[in-house]
Amino acid sequence: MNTIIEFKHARKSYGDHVVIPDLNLKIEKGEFVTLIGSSGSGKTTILKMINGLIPLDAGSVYVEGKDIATEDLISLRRNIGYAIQGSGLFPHMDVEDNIAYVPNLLNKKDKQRTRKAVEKWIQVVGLERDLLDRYPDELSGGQQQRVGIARALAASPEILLMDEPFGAVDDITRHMLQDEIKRIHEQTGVTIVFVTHDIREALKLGTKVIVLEHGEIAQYDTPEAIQQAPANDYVKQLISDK
Amino acid sequence: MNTIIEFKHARKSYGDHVVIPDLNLKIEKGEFVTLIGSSGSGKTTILKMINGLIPLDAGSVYVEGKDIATEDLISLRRNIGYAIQGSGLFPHMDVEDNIAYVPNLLNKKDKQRTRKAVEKWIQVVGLERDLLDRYPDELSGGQQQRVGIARALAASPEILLMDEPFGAVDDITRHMLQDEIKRIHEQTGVTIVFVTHDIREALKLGTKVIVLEHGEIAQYDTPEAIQQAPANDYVKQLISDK
Amino acid sequence: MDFIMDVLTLFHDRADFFLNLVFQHLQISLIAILIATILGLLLGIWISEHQKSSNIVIGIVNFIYTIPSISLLGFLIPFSGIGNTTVIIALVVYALLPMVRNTHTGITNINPAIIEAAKGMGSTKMQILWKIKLPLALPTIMSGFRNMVVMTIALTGIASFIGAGGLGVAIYRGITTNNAVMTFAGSLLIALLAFFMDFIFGRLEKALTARRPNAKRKMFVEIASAAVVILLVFAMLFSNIFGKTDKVIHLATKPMTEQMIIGEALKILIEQESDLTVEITEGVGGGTSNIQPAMEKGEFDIYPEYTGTGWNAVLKEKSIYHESMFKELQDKYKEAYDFSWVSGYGFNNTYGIAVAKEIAQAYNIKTYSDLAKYTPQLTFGAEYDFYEREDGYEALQSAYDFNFKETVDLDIGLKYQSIQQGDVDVIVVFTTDGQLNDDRIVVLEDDKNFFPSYMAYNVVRNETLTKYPELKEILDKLENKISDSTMARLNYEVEVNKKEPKQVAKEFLDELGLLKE
Amino acid sequence: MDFIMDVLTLFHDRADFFLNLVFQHLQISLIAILIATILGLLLGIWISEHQKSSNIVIGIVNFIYTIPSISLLGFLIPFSGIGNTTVIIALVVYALLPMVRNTHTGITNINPAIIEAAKGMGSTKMQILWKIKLPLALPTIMSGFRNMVVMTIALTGIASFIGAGGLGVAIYRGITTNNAVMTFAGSLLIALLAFFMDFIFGRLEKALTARRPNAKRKMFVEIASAAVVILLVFAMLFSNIFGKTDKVIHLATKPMTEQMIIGEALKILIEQESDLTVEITEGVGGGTSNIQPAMEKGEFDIYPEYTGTGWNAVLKEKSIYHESMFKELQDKYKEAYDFSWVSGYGFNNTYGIAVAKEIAQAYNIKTYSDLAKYTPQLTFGAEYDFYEREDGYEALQSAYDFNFKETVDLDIGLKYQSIQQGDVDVIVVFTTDGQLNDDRIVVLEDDKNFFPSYMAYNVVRNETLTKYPELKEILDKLENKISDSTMARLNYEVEVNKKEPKQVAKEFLDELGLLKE
Ligand SMILES: Nc1ncnc2c1ncn2[C@@H]1O[C@H](COP(=O)(O)OP(=O)(O)OP(=O)(O)O)[C@@H](O)[C@H]1O
Ligand SMILES: Nc1ncnc2c1ncn2[C@@H]1O[C@H](COP(=O)(O)OP(=O)(O)OP(=O)(O)O)[C@@H](O)[C@H]1O
Ligand SMILES: [Mg+2]
Ligand SMILES: [Mg+2]
Repeated sequence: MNTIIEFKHARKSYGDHVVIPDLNLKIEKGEFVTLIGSSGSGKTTILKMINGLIPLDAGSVYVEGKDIATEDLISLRRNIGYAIQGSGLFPHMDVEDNIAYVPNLLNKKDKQRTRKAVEKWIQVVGLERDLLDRYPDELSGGQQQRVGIARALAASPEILLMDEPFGAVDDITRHMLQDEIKRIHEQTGVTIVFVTHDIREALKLGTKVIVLEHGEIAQYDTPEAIQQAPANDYVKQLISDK
Repeated sequence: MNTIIEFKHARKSYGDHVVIPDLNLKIEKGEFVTLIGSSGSGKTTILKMINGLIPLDAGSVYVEGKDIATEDLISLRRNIGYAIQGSGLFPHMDVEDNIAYVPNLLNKKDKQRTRKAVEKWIQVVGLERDLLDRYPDELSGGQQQRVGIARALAASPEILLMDEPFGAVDDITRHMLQDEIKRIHEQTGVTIVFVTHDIREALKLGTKVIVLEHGEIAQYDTPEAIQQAPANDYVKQLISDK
Repeated sequence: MDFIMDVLTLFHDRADFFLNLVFQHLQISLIAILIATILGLLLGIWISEHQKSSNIVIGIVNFIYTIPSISLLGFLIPFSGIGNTTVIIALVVYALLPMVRNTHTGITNINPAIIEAAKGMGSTKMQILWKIKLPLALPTIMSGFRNMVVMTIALTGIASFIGAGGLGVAIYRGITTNNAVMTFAGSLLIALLAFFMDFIFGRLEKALTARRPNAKRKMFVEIASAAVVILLVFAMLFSNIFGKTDKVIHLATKPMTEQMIIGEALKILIEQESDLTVEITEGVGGGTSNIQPAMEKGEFDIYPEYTGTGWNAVLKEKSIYHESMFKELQDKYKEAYDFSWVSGYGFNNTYGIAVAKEIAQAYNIKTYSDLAKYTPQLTFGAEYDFYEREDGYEALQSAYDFNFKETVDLDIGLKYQSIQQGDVDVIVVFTTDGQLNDDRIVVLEDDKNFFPSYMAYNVVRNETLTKYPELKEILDKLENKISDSTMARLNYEVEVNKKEPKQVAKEFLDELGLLKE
Repeated sequence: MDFIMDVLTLFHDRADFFLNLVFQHLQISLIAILIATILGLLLGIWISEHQKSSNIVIGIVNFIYTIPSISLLGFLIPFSGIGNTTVIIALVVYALLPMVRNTHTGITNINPAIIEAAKGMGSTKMQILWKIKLPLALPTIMSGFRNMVVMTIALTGIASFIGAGGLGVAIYRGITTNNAVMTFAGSLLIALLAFFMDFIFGRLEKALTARRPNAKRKMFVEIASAAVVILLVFAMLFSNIFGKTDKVIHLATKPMTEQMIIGEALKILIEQESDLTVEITEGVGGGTSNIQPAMEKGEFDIYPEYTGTGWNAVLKEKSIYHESMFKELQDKYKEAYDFSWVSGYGFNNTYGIAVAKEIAQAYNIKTYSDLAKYTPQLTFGAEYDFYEREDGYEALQSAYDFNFKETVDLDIGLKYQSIQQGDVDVIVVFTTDGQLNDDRIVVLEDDKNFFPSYMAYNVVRNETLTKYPELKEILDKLENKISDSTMARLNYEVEVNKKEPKQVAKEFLDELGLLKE
């Protein structure tokens, strides 16, 4: 397998506050990497570094071998689906337009195809079709989050960044979504970086798991390896909770 | 014990879409009621009915025996802490001002006391004091959520409405927060209505658990009773997941 | 309440006049609004993307805004001449302030998280602008836009300063002639226009930003948009921008009934007899003093003028003009401006003395000298003004040895009524007053030529006469065809019978056998 | 570039004049801005809470905005008189449009989820307004506010129409006297003021909305706020609003150097000799035609006037005034207006004839009649205008039998230079021209009283004279104290030596021994 995402000595700080001191990381094409770590440890920051939303203070990030600092970010991002923490929906667009946002960026004309795709994705995330003409503020929290996921999936990307995508849904829906995303990963071979704060979810979904501690990688390994040989106390405590 | 919150034939719909068909519910003073149900089942709606943010289409809600439709909503709400789903922070105020919002409404002068209270609450939710002068958009998702909890607690209310308050924090922090909230409940005797989509959390924290299904109460009982005698398949499926 | 009635009556009586002004006003302001909107949006967007330039651009826009309109117009005229273009430029630059700043504020105050989300999806700058920023900034932009619309419609009143028409004509005319009703009527229409446009745009905004627009709302958007587009196209079509063909004669008239009639008659005649098109700038505010400079610049080719006015007001001669000096007048005009006085109409619009017919017949009075004999038995009436003028009553009295039994101050509006009721016997009139078209009144002959002469001619640029040699011949068709009493009769048709100047002109040409079907 | 230099020179030379105007301008506009801000905010907030009324209120505000300023001022004057109050009211109502709409838009477009959160916490309506809505609407409100500031500062130019001062005085004076430099200078200062105020408010906005303001920023907020407050207090203090004590004499002067000097002298004298306070409205645009109505209304108590002007321009007499008619003038003024002409200064500001001293001495010429004998050997110079006037060159020539060797057109600016260089021998002057204060030139005596008489007096309301009997005595102290040549000398001090009118007035009073220490 070849490396699709690579961090080399990446560093990010806000003022005096160093969020990511020195990150080195390789993600292989087709992996399903789950990223777990305590609140504020820098998970969202790492995701946003991949699609260039947060510029580095030092070091570089390579996507498909190219340094994103010198790449055309727009075409890069069109190949990266991004499910934002919370939901990040556009408040002035209805659900349909939100989901169709990326397809519309690429190809405006084929309305029929877009409409079909939208209907497919809304079903994948377990929502009724009659939500399509609602606006974000007319949805419940969990519904908003699922629309956000549908929006990310609708881009049919090669890399999928998902930031706590199932945080606001109930357990039953969550299991359904976990199965869906696993199926999508297996069928399409998309590379997924998936932030979660649920260790069971991380272990269940990930082909690899990253445990983050204060912006540094505590452990990066397969779920099995992590469960068998936790690298330090923090990881131990995490998996004990399972 | 006496009833502190009571719904009588409460009904809410948006257009044709009936969210809460006919809700009858009594909550006793000092209870810790957890409310669980699938995404979109009406949990947030029920919470907002209690503090009058969503007016009823029919029926009534009584808080401390008084019909809130005829009560002074402002003083009612000042006695009800409300941790909003997501976080609902004020974007133009820093963390300190957000937490001090309710204390400041009541008593502006005693700045010192307010400051002290703020420092107490921020510690309770496990955040560093140096976040106090950050603005919401400078926090991670989980940090925002915890500030929202601190804001609700800072009101020192008699009723506490919490809408998926721990949805965005990692498991370790979540355990810490669960213990904190349990402790507060025991020490102060505050009545808590706590929405969650995590059945383990619901069963662990609640003195009573409400299972909501499409806006109707599937079961309302103690955790033990629910585990021993689930009312229907949905409840069964829920607790099987535990 | 009387005042309101007066205003309503005025609207009713001068419906066409006001409609025309409203139309011009709309035309000018809509074009300015269109341009200002585009320009303002572009500038506002540009400075939102280039924050550093925002202070400079807003500074410049502020600066321009503070230029007094009179100075700005004066500054623009050398470049863009008198008329619509100049006014529109001025309106546009004033309109930039609210557009630019509100666009800038609207765009820069969007929640950055939303923009970040759009960026994260791979939107280009343009896509972010169109799909995210502009829709979210819409309320703030519309707020600036709607202020701008009201301001521009109000400010379009200045158009009349430089002969571009619009409702400012009514206001300005009202102010100069001390006619409060007219001023109020003009102001009221501007206010109504502003109110109406704001209402339309308000509804449009609501319909545009509505969630799940129902069929009715959708239809409204369509209708309203269509209406605006039609108005604009209309405005464009009628505007000079596209109308500037080569073979156009620009004709100006002063704000006087008879000038308007003559203007219409000339237009009909010229367009009928040649392939020239005549564009009338009707009732130019300030009359000669504003038409003359525009004639000099070649913006007008022809206008009807009175010899006495040319002599005193244009050539600034101090002496009193009599027709014996016509050659001198011609020569001085040729030398100073290269204009000609051609094809005199035959009437003289000056002061005159009129008496009740009964009296004229009873004493057989035909001339002022005849009148002199009977003055001790007669009452004389004139406006206050006439007694005050140096060349007014006293001079007249001594010239003809008048010695009236009594003299009375009469309001201009009541003069004719008084003589008809027999309150006075003799009144001072203007020789082409519409109300002289009355059997019961006789105008006497000024046999000593006491009053200066104001014969009506066409003043034409020689350049135009050379370029279109056919013109002179056409103008000559009306030479000496209008006597004082004919002119009075035509004025009467318009002022009292409330016919349209155009209609009156047509009927008159028909009467003369000059109208071809 | 020359033009820019001229403007700079003008600023330098008239620094005090412009500074005073800038100050008045700021005073008027700041008060209007303050009131408009409060009123606009209140209205905007009110209609945001009462959505139903918003269309009506905005409609009314639109309507008011469309009233032409000239009509609005005319409408207000009967209620609030001439001066600051009226101007401020007019400015305020025009300023409402941007304030009200932007406040409304800003408040109604806040994310409803945030407001819901605030409600859920138990905030009162007021608390939501102050803690949530206004801070979040601030950018949009500030955008309207800053537009309003620029607009108001620009519009304050109209203040000069009704004698309230401000930089409009310079613009208006420039336009009427065809002095482009002056007009430009006035416009430029308005633009700079607008620019400056917008800058200040921009910085203030930035500082106010800054997160974690550092010490420097905090200081800026404090300094800027302080500056604005000080300016306002200053403006208030100097404004008439509080300055209307009972014992104030309102003195007006026309825009002429000598009037300004006399005005200052009167102020010094009256305030020194009595416990009255004199408030000067300096250089009222339009002169007599605007001062007279204000005198009639009692807004001014006294102003320096010329007999001939009173006779022709105020009483509208047609005949030529000579001093023999003074009694008649007095009587007519008393009857028509109840004003008195008191304490003539002794100088006559009319046309005069001046010759080079050498020539006067060589031929012993003292009077116009003396001059007549030598005219065939002399060259005569005057402005173009003088040859054109009916009572100008030709009349003069025949009255005195002049027969000059040559007559020359001279620009007014070059007249004195020409005679000094010997290009001409005789020139026409105004008898109090500052430049007559020159040894090399002699003004001759108009021994046949050809030119009308324009003796300078004080015109005073009799009411004022009765109320303050001490006044007459004080005015008499200057009676006949200023000859033509003295006036010319004082004018010279101001116009050529660039002294301040006030300084010149003081020195002159001292010279007369009238100044107490
Ligand atoms: N303004 C609205 N218009 C129409 N439907 C609405 C509106 N607001 C909420 N709803 C619907 O009401 C239902 C209940 O919403 P509510 O927010 O109470 O759900 P919830 O139980 O809190 O869900 P979640 O766990 O996802 O937060 C949802 O199906 C939602 O789509
Ligand atoms: N604009 C900012 N200024 C200062 N600190 C910031 C800013 N944005 C983020 N941070 C800090 O950076 C750290 C990492 O944030 P990040 O959002 O990556 O955390 P996270 O791991 O995604 O946490 P969560 O699970 O709570 O979402 C946090 O401590 C946060 O407070
Ligand atoms: Mg995060
Ligand atoms: Mg919810």
